[in-house]
Amino acid sequence: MITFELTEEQQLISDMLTSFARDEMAPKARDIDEASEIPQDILTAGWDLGLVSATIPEALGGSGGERSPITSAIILEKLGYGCASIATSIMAPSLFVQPIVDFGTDDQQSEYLSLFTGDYHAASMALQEPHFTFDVVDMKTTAEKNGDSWVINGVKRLVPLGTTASHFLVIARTGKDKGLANIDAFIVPRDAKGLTIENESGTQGLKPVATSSLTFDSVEVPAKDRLGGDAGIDGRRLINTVRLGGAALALGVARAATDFAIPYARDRVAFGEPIGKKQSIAFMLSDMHSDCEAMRWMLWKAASQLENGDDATKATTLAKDCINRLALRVADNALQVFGGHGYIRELPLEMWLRNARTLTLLEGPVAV
Amino acid sequence: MITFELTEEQQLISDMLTSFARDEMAPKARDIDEASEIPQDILTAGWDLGLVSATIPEALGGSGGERSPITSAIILEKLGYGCASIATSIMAPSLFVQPIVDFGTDDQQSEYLSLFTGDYHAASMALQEPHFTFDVVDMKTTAEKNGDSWVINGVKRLVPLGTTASHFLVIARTGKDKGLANIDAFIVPRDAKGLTIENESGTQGLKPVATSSLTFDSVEVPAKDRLGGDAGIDGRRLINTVRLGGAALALGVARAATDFAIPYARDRVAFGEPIGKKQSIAFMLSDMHSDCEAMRWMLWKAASQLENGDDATKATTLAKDCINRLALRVADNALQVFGGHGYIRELPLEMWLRNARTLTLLEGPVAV
Amino acid sequence: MVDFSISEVDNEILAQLRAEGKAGEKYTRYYEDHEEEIIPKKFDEADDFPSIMSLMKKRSFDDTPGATFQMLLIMQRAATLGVTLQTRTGGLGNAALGAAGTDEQKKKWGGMTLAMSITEPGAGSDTKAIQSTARLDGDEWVINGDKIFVTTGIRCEGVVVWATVDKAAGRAGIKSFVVMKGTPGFNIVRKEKKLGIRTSDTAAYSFEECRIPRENLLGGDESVPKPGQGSASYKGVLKTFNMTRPAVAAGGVGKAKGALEWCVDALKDEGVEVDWEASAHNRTSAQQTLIEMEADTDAAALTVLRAAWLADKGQPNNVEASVSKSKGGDVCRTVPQRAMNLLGAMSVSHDHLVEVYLRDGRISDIYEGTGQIQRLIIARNILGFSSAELS
Amino acid sequence: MVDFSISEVDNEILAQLRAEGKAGEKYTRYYEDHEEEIIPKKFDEADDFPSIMSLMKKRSFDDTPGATFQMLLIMQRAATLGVTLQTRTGGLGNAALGAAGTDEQKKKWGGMTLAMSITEPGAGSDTKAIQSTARLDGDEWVINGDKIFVTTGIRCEGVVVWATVDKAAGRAGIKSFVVMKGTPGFNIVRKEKKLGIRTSDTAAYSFEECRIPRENLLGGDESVPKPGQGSASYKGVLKTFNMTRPAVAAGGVGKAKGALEWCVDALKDEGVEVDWEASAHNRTSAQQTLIEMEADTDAAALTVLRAAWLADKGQPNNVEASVSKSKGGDVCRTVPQRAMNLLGAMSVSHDHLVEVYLRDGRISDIYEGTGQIQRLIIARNILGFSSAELS
Repeated sequence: MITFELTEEQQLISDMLTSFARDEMAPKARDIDEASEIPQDILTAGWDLGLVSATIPEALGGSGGERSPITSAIILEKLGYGCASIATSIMAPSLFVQPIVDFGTDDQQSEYLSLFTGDYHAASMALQEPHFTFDVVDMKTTAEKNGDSWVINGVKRLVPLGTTASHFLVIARTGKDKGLANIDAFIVPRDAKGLTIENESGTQGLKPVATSSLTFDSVEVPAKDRLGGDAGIDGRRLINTVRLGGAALALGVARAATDFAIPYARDRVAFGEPIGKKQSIAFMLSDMHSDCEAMRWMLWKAASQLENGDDATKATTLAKDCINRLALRVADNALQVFGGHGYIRELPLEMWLRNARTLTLLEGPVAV
Repeated sequence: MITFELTEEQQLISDMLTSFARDEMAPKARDIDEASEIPQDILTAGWDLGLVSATIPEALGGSGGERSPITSAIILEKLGYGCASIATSIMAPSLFVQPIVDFGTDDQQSEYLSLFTGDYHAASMALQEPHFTFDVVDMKTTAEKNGDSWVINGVKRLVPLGTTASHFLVIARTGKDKGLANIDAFIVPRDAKGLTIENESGTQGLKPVATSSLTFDSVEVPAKDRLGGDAGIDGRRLINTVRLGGAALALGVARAATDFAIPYARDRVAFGEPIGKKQSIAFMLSDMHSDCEAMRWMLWKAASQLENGDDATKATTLAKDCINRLALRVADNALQVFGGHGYIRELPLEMWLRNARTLTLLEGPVAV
Repeated sequence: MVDFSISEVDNEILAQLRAEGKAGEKYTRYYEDHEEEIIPKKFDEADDFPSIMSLMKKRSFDDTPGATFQMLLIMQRAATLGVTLQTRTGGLGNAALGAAGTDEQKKKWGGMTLAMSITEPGAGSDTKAIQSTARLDGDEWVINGDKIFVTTGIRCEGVVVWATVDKAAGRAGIKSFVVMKGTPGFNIVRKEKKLGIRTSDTAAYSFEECRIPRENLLGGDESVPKPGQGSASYKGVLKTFNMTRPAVAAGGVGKAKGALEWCVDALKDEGVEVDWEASAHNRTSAQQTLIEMEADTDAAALTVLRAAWLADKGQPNNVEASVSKSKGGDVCRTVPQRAMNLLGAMSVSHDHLVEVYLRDGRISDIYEGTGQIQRLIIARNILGFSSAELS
Repeated sequence: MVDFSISEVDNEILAQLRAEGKAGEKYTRYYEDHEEEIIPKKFDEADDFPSIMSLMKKRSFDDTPGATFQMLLIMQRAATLGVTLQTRTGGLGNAALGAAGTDEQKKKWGGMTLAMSITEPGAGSDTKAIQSTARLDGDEWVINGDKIFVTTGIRCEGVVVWATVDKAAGRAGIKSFVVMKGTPGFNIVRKEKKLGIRTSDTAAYSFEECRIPRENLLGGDESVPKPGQGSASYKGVLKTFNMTRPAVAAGGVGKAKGALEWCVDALKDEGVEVDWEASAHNRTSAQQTLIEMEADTDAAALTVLRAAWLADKGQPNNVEASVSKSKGGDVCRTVPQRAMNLLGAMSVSHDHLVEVYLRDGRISDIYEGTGQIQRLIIARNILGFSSAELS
């Protein structure tokens, strides 16, 4: 049945994170971006909300909450609203954790998940590759079976938290066939032999989130660390959770920009009256609001298919297409409302444009 | 050197046709569309301007004017401004005449061009084919050499003036290779053996211009009637003239819709003031005006490359892409300015939308 | 828990509605070309389909709620181009009667088809500029004025007319009156010829000293506010827009959906199909365009469902109704346009129905308030400006 | 006869400008990351390039006319991302001096770099809202007020400041004054940190009882209108916009061109290239997008050339200047965005310069009047409304 009803728990989380985003994250976002560094206290405060460990079984020290892509979408929108860079730093470990929750063998779960039930712990996923026409269905990084191990070769780029992650979930092709179904994931510690990790030069958006390039020169991974063991994983499901994660953050950025532009347009006087009384500005804001609504329902629709256990590939593609176009447009128009003031790095408008631009190109950097 | 300067002659033609479009064509356009029939007097008046015969050599009874795609672009924009359906009825013969002027052998010129130096005479081009994914580089209609003749097989659709044309220039593939360079054209009389001509059911736009389907069942064409004789034609150039012809008409339609919407927005009062004082309407009109400017220069740029004898394929593709998108948008927004009144078949707005929609999908129906 | 799946019984109902619409497509081109005719109340093919009402009884309490499901029905029906096989009683005026009429009035006119007549030559979206007047003369109201764009204005049995009883009062003075066909002074000026929606009869009226009983004031005498009482009644009328805007939006979204489906099917026949897993760089331009068209259409559909779902929950949906109408107004224009882009020149031929989507769909960004009006409403709400402050 | 071809000598000049710009790209990332530094007046690489001036002498009377050719130069330069290898004297204030200064003033300040200071915290595009004042006190003007967004405001030697001598007179009261760096009361408040154009130094100023000689009024005392004489001087200042708007538009178009070229080259390296003859249905989505980007960019470029060409012909170009600015403002945003769409996630990496196009380009839809202001100007002109009637 069609319903937009949140569960009571979702409503509670949503309210809590609305406050956290508004009171804790948003006021620091501008400085954090400028400094390209995230202070430990906000990281700790965010981590202590227990979002990453929420779905880790109680037996392993987690909260044992139900795995819900809808709940994740709500969480990530709110965090993205507060600050996409802080959100990424707190939640990028979900790129490692959620797939293990979803697909990990019992052994993999008990070996790795408890890392995330205490203090802040960084882990990440290595997915992006260096070429411009990269697409996840057509990866160059390969894993070949060699006796009891897998041997990984290839280069991964733009790995978030790559400088601090203890482990990476490395996405690679194990067969010759293209397509999401033929994707595999491997758990690789940062000190694996043959793995070279290099700091990267920086990115347009999500500036404070340091990224790394990972070069795999015949890195040997024991068979037990292939995610899902012999069964492997549902590649479509994995990629869809990653795609929707970034989309949820981008939506949050767009909504933040919209909510920031509205009072400005109401109060800022030019040509003798508030600029919001000019239809050109008013209609821009109206479309920004409508776009945010549309994006959220598209996100939820795809997430609800994941939630129902359906193949959400088509709905995810549609949601990503919608959000990639609209989130960027919204952020870009929000800047326009502020004119020259939006171009200066004092207000967060230009940061939101860079963050929206970056999030709408990445796969990830978080997972629903 | 870059210049937007018209020659004195072009300026004279432009002025003359501006008057003709405004005084003779535009006032009749709405009724003609509704009646799906073009009165003989306006056809005669238009034909007598001598536009089709302008470039036919004097020796053959024409005016012997220089062949100028720029001049044609100016003429067609003005005629499209007045009424695209009348314009098509007057100028569709250019689809037959101009290629013969451009590529015809002396014999072909003397045999066929004098048909067009007297009273109104219909001829046309058969280009479009029945499938949706049709593209001129990938035609199904073929012409195979058989002794001293060519044998044509295939189906052509949406042939303008197909009900009255005495001859058709039939576009067909003579080789296996795709691409514009491998296109050939054949002069076929309407009573050719094996050619079946059927009236079509009508079209969304250009309603008064009857179209026909032509079925070629091993139609034999003597070698002398292959356009350009043994040398054939420059297929790129031919198709570029046809593409720009339709684009010029579409631009005229867009400009007409814009010029009609401007005074309405200035005078029509709603909510206590002229609707043109609302930024949403004012900005729509502003963009319509800017789009018309942009379209004209793109059209002229491509036409000037044809004029200079250059390969204008890229410039034509760009001009067509620009005009296909913008002319439709302009016509659609002009209707929006009029709201419900634009939707009623009393004002010409809905007609312009249909004509713009149709012209931006056709190759042709005229040639620059 | 957030969900967008549809139950089996709902899918069954939607499938039948689609089949019915498709069955009506054999008559579509004829009525495109014969706009002067009014379609019969019933076509033979209607007997092949059980009434939707009987199917609706199978729905359970756990199904998609009522108003939300209504939107799906409208979208599904609009996605086909078929004429209505069996015309049901009722017009837009019936909705107004249901919302604002007294019990007695509902009983009296409920079974008739009532049109709704608001727009005037000088007042489109600007309803407070209404010039038509109603004055009380003894026990009769006397109506004067010109009206245009009256949907079902030809075949209706009566009409709900907006007129002002007190020009000085502005919106508060505007009342609705029920006028029966045949009342002296009620003239049908013409049937409009339109770009599309040609089986919908649109009329222009003029009222000249048209006298109707005092009881024909919708809502009864109570609906005339006492001095200083404000415009509760006018707001009541506006409130009905909260479902009509999503409903009209649903119609526009349906046309977009229909154009998209038509295009997908036609291209599939010629070997073009979206591979949902293909890399972006491995998609053709047509495949990518189909994805964008579907994303836009889906997004618009979801805003419609959202607005209706809020109504189902009894929550305010004024902004959401306008969001859905503005999004629906966008896709009803762009998606049929893009479908024709992908189908090329043959799509303009009357051999095919796809061109009708563009013409029919176009109205959805105009009536029930243009996209511009919707954006004004949204902007006023989010900016906290009154209609005087932002106009 | 209409023509858009470029002569050999012009192509040579453009090619050198491009080479120069490309040579400067080795420094670009450094100055992106070190916005606090002012680039040197000259880099070593500058010596590899003859002065453009010497090349310009080869141009003949038959070449593309001057202002039009200037637009090509700006576009070509903007299409690269390199820092300026050799800074030439002159700022926006020099243009104002050239347009409005007396001969004496031109001689005195012509060799210096003058910035232009118009915008105030409370007055962006709305120049008549200017609050800065100038009052005559004996033989001195005394300037007071705050100014922002002063381009080359750090490295300039002086500045042309707009201030009002008579608030009641509205626009007619606004005059330009030349103020030299170091004048007491002329304070540089800060250097702005910006999204892009980081080698362009943008300053905020405050003037506190800043005294300048009476002769520093641009145009001399004559420029102050007698009562009832109208605002000729203000119009004179506005008139200079007829070339600055196309010039700024050209900058935006250049960024779009540059982003497109970068994208085309990078994709070519990975095997993606437009086949200009391919059927629409045989093009990939990326190929089609490249075509649309180029069409949009070309169209915007042509509107810029049109506006400049009219100026070359001595014809009014007020509308055309705004058309070019609105089109340039569109493509400077959409084309770099779309280039990054085609290049995917790697395009955000600082390993590549392509992301700079988006940040640098973005300013072109803001300064010299936003796209919204341009549309207002166009609309007023085509509708025949005054700025009071349509605002």
